[in-house]
Amino acid sequence: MNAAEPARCMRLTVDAEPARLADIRRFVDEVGTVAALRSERLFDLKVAVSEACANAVEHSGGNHAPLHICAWFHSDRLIFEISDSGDFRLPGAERRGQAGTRGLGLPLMAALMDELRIQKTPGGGTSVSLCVRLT
Amino acid sequence: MNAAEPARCMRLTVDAEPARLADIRRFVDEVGTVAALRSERLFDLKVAVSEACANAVEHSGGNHAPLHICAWFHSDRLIFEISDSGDFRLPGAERRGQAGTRGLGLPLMAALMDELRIQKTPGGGTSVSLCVRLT
Amino acid sequence: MQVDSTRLLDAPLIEVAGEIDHGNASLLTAAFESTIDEGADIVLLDLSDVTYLDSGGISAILAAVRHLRDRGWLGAINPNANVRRLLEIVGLSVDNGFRVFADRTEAEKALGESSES
Amino acid sequence: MQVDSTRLLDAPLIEVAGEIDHGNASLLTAAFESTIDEGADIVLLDLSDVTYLDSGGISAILAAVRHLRDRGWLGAINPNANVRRLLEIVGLSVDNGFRVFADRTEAEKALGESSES
Ligand SMILES: Nc1ncnc2c1ncn2[C@@H]1O[C@H](COP(=O)(O)OP(=O)(O)O)[C@@H](O)[C@H]1O
Ligand SMILES: Nc1ncnc2c1ncn2[C@@H]1O[C@H](COP(=O)(O)OP(=O)(O)O)[C@@H](O)[C@H]1O
Repeated sequence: MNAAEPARCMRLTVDAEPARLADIRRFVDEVGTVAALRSERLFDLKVAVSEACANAVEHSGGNHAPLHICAWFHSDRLIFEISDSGDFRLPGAERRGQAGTRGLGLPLMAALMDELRIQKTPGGGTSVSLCVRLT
Repeated sequence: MNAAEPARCMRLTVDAEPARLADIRRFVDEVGTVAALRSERLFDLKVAVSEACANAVEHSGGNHAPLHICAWFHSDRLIFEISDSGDFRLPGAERRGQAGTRGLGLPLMAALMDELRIQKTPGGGTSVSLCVRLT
Repeated sequence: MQVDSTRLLDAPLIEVAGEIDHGNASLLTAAFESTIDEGADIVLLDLSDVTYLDSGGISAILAAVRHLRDRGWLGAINPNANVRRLLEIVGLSVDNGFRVFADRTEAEKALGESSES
Repeated sequence: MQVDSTRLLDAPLIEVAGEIDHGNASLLTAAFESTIDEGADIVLLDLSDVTYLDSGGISAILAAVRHLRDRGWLGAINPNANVRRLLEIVGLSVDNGFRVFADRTEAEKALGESSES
């Protein structure tokens, strides 16, 4: 993010559970309306945010650990940041066995978004940023 | 990147071919020596850069398209940027069939690096940034 | 999300309505598995009322396509523009175990051609 | 990279030296395939002289482990600290079709135990 440009933000904190993915999409709808996103781009963003949150839910480990979602409004782009408290890990052998039906999340996020960023939070945890250009 | 901090950089441009991966690793060795990286972190960086370059080679499409690699030296971190001229795409059905032996590259980059960033270059092309904290 | 199993001509037809995501895609997987276990070579999936789909649902579709590919196909009916675009991005539009139909009439025509051959 | 095929006791032993990457991993895949085609249940891979390994090589190892898992295992001998760490990161250290040995003596001991049982 550019330090010269303070950004407005909208936040959502939910329990890290698959059942909350629908609530998260309603939040993306709200943000998309505020940012006046085209419906096509809103759909892409909903999918990318869902993928990031589904991963966070799966890997955040602790039951009901909170999942933090923040939407940053910049003049030229919208950034969703999804933070969880689990370390980034590689899929285990069981997962790898599910031939060709897993491992779509990261490629899908990268293909749908203008930018995908995965950061290790110092002190543990993973933060995923999804960026959509508004121009 | 922080605008207030101009960064020094070292560049390498090679043909996008698997046979050049060894040259690319020698370049990472050079950069790592300049940045005084621990040998463990240098190994991680070599693997992550190789994965990004192998993907770029595989997806840049055109024969012998140039692959641009740039190492940015910041006071607190080292960033490798790998740019190719192909669009980010999802694996095809043939690839997905190779049960559990593909799709390691992106998760490995994310797991090994402090930050992984995948950007669409406006006008076509993909740029992958790999960040190692120096502190 | 709601999943109903019915038939179109001789083929099993799965009708889904609502949003398919990681939280509920197992219902779709179960519907596919029971039709495939019954020996179906061709399975239809009506997506007319599906407003959202993510890799949870795509994985379920990919697994069904993988089972059917060597002996038949999975036919998706009337996905909305966004869902169709997503199916293209993940490569299903060039998978020979997967077809997309604009409506049930088109699907019926393809069923007829498949049973002739 | 150099790949040699020899034996340790009754087991095929693949010795690799140098850097295994996406550009040359097919040589390793070929070596695995020929030992597995010959019916080996246990395959050894001496990594003592391997200085570098990326997902090209890891994929070759994963494919071999997948083939051997139900009837035996793949044993990696003396990977350097970085290579060993990478094998752990990709989850091979908890895969029951994969073992790591500090040296050939340790590997021989495990071969002896496997043939007893
Ligand atoms: N938030 C996260 N925390 C920890 N590991 C993650 C996270 N997101 C992704 N990963 C790792 O990356 C792998 C690939 O993710 P993805 O492409 O979404 O596919 P899938 O979740 O189907 O395996 C996951 O299996 C997991 O090991
Ligand atoms: N530079 C790139 N350009 C286009 N597509 C890419 C690029 N890097 C990765 N991809 C896509 O992301 C997918 C996953 O990449 P990766 O995790 O490295 O696994 P693999 O290359 O084994 O499939 C690739 O199959 C490809 O479809």
